[in-house]
Amino acid sequence: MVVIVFEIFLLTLLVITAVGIVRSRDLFSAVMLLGLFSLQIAVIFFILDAADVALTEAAVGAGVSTVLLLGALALTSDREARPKGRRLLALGVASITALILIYASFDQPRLGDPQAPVHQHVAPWYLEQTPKQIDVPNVVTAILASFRGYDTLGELFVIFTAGIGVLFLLADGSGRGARSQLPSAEAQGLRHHLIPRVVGALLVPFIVLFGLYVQFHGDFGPGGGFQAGALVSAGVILYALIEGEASALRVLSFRALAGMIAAGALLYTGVGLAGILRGSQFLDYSVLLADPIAGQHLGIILIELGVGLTVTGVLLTIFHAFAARAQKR
Amino acid sequence: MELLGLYNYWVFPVLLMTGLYAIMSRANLIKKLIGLSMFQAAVFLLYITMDKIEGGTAPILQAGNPEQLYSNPLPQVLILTAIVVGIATLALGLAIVVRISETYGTIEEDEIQGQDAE
Amino acid sequence: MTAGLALDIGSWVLMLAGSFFVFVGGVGALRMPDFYTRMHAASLTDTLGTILILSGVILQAGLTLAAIKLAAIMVFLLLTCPTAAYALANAARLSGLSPRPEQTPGKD
Amino acid sequence: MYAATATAILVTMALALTRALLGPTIYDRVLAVNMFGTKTVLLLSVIAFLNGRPDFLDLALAYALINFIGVLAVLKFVQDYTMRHSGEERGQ
Amino acid sequence: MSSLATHLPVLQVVVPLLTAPLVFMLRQHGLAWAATTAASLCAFAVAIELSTAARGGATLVYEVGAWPAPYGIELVVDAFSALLLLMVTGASVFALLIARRSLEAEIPEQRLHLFYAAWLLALAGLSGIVVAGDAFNIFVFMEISALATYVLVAGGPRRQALPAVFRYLVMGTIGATFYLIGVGLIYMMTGTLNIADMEMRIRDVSDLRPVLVAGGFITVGLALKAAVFPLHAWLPNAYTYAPNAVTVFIAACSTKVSLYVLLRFDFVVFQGNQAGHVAQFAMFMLPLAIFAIVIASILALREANLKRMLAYSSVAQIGYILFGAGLVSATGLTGGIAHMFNHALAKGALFLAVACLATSLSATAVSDLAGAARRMPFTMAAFVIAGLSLIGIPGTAGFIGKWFIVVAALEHGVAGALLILPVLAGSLIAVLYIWRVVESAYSSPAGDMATRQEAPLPMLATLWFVVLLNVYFGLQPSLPLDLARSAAARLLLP
Repeated sequence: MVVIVFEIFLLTLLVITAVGIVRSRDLFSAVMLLGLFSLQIAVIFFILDAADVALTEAAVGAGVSTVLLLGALALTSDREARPKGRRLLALGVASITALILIYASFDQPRLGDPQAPVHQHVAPWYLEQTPKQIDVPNVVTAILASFRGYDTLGELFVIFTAGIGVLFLLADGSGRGARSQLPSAEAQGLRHHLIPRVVGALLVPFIVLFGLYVQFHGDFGPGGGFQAGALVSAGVILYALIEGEASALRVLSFRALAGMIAAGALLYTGVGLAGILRGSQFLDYSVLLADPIAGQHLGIILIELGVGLTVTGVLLTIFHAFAARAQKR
Repeated sequence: MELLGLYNYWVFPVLLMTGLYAIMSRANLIKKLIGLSMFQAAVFLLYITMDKIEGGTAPILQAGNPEQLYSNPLPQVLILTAIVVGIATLALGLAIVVRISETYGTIEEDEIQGQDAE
Repeated sequence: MTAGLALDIGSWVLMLAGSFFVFVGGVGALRMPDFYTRMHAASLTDTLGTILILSGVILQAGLTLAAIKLAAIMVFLLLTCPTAAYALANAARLSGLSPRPEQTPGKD
Repeated sequence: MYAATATAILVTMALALTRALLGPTIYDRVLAVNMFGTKTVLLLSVIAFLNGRPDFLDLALAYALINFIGVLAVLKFVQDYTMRHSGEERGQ
Repeated sequence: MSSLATHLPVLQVVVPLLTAPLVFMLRQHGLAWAATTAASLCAFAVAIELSTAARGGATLVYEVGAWPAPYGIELVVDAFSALLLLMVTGASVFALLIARRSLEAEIPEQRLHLFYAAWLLALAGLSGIVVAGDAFNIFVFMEISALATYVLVAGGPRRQALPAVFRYLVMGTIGATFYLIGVGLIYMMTGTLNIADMEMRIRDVSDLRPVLVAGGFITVGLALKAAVFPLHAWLPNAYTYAPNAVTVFIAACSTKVSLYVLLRFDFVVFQGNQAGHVAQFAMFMLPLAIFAIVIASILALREANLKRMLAYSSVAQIGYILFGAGLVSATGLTGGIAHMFNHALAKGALFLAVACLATSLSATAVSDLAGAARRMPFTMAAFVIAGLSLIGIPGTAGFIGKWFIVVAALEHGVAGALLILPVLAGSLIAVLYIWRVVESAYSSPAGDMATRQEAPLPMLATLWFVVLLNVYFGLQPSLPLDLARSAAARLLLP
């Protein structure tokens, strides 16, 4: 119960942060506050028993999106002009919509109410059937990868589309230009800072290792392909930050990243089609092996790997695309 | 105390509309994207709030504890997907903003419109 | 049971002390007059508070996988916190932010 | 006991947030963000025990790591920025 | 291949989805185009196969992953979705046939393979929305199609494409998020995400406030994505500055797919479950539809830019579709749904003609078209026929839907007779704005405009094929009408 009080406290902080973000005219501060916003909301998710979501939100919201926003700020400007007009209209629309939603809330089930409809119909089935049909402890992974694997396929292609879009908009000719560039002073990263460099270099392998652990431990604990992809790319981004983007590109070139993106997408779709070829439905893993449960395990490992590959590839491609753009300046 | 159980559902619209307010009232394109991120994050809160069950724990089954209640895993799966959608939208939006800044030299909406009107 | 009780008391003392330092650090970061003093307050207590709290929790966890993970977190924070603090102070100094309080720029 | 520790950490988080909102310099904000991140890691560890699910400590580790990368990214940004705008004074 | 036939609903989505990473890896843009077109043709063939089945009255259900329905994700293809699938895949095929020439002029060669990959993703996303039987799955595929469409529009040759696409992105995301909030509220009250299951379970809770609010959010969110009248601000510029081939594709189908989801939700999930929903729907939608028809038509009339004029006309046509739906009768819905298909044909043909014009004219303004008919007689002739179809002249496809809508309105007696006034006014204004183009194009040429310089033959052939389809479906409207009739019957099922 006391945890719920913490949650309420954090929610209040969250509202304060949100207002701070809107009011701040310095975009750089707004970005950092957005990082704090993500951390807070991630802790709230953790308190609300959504461990997987908390991990993802922290990795994505506080990690990846902060890095991306900073990359974009470096390419544009970090001051906001004095806002003009339309504030009353915005305030009006926002207040009315908020009031409608608050009005709706009075018929909603209370937080944690075990009688709520969400806990009655579909959810118990998942909790009951997962041990029998898929047999992994993490029900979130079971639903994500198998029961609603088609959604996750869609999710993979959403991130794939974003990767294509950023490449289309920012890179000239799928990265050929970026590789030929000599590392300029800026691309050196934080090289001349000795201590961060040593500590960072020490940490990078552990971060990547941890990412792989999250990837393959996703059946048992919080984690999975997406979180792992975000963590591994965070590790490589750290490497790029301390050693410069050029060094990071030497390890994983644009071409290799593109290969990872396509391989992941093809792997996932291929596993789905294998279900059809073996005489069942699309994305049915039970038929992959003689034993349906073993088949499910194999399918889940493979598609999580596909997700991990594509996510790592896309996030790093996006990061490098922004960085390469900055060097061209 | 009964009403306190709805606190999450009140914070959700407030956050949502703070985001929408930022999108509508600010001319700066990056600020709009930041508002959009908050707007989406608020929806995550709506979904995750409903997964909570009193006395429950995260839906990672514990062997040898068959009586344990677990929170609803389904909204969590949905929100995992929605988070990915959010970051994908943000990345694409930022790429567009960078291109706008390069071609127009500004990221303020009114100045861009001013340039196009000429 | 006495050993267990001693362990409990030990971990409570550690955690309480840790909480105290963490809190003091927070107050310091808020109340100190300029960036460098704030940083001084924050980073030192951060590290100490972290060690104390995490050690307290480790004592509670006993010899389990959780304790190892906690130790890993502790080592990680011990490495990164001072590094981040150093890099931050360094960046601030290089950018020309003066350590003398009377010259700190005004509010945003 | 965990609850008391968690409360202290939460209050400190609120203080750090205040500092992040007040500024005044960019470095103050970075400092506050870093502090906030560390406190999040601690809070997560403590709550994991409070809820009796110590297997979720992975999350705390991940947070610690992401926090560090975030701070370094911010610093790199500030450094590049001051390099590019070396004439202008940064940090107001 | 009877075993393969059962997998058609999922193949509809998977074929373009699987081709996208392959195209992404192909660096040679000719090959990328060929692969994209091949995948599109496959998808078109699948859609034809599915619509044949649906015309026979079958509803195909596919359980992805072999998990039973409310737990796993279900794909459903009935008459309504089959009609939409035909539109989406057909638009993609015809747009791609002209895309090769048209895009080479607009997009740097080394980025073309990325562009085609995005095209396939847009196709897969739109098809995915149409076949989905699960509310959240619709959201996922909506985002795939939306993100891919942003990329496609951002490929436009002029710099105004970028602010246009940014606005599209922000408004599209708000729309999708509103939809997500609505789905979340329904899920909160019913505990299910499957649309068919929702329809059953919502009965017990239909009077509770969250469900009412959910209805509002879903309708507003989708209306934003469908550019329903006051929420259409993103559409004109997005259509105007997109590459020509892209305009053909998205103008023909993307807003209609959102409308399809909107009708599905409002009629299947909320209708008959919520007391007074019919009246509410009509009360909100009819005025919006009428405003859309009148105001957007007038805006189109005042617009100088040819593509933007046609874009405003699209907003007006969405008004017609909503008008038909807002009458909440079998005839009205049939008319509205048939008009989706017919308008896709007419507007597709018009934008194809614009793409052909662009091959040898640099003009974007209606007034600069002088002499175009002399320079490109076949293109302009096609434009005229397509324009007649847009206006709704008997004998063309555009007539059928409007006729049904008028008949449906007259079923309501005197009030209905008053209601059709704006519909007729819209058509009259359409005559005027199409006439403006024709007058300008057939006026005497200036300078070198007199020399004949037609669009390349493959483009012209595609254009004329679609124009003839307009005539064919005007004289022989049984395919869209059959599908629209059974779709309307399904939507009105209590």
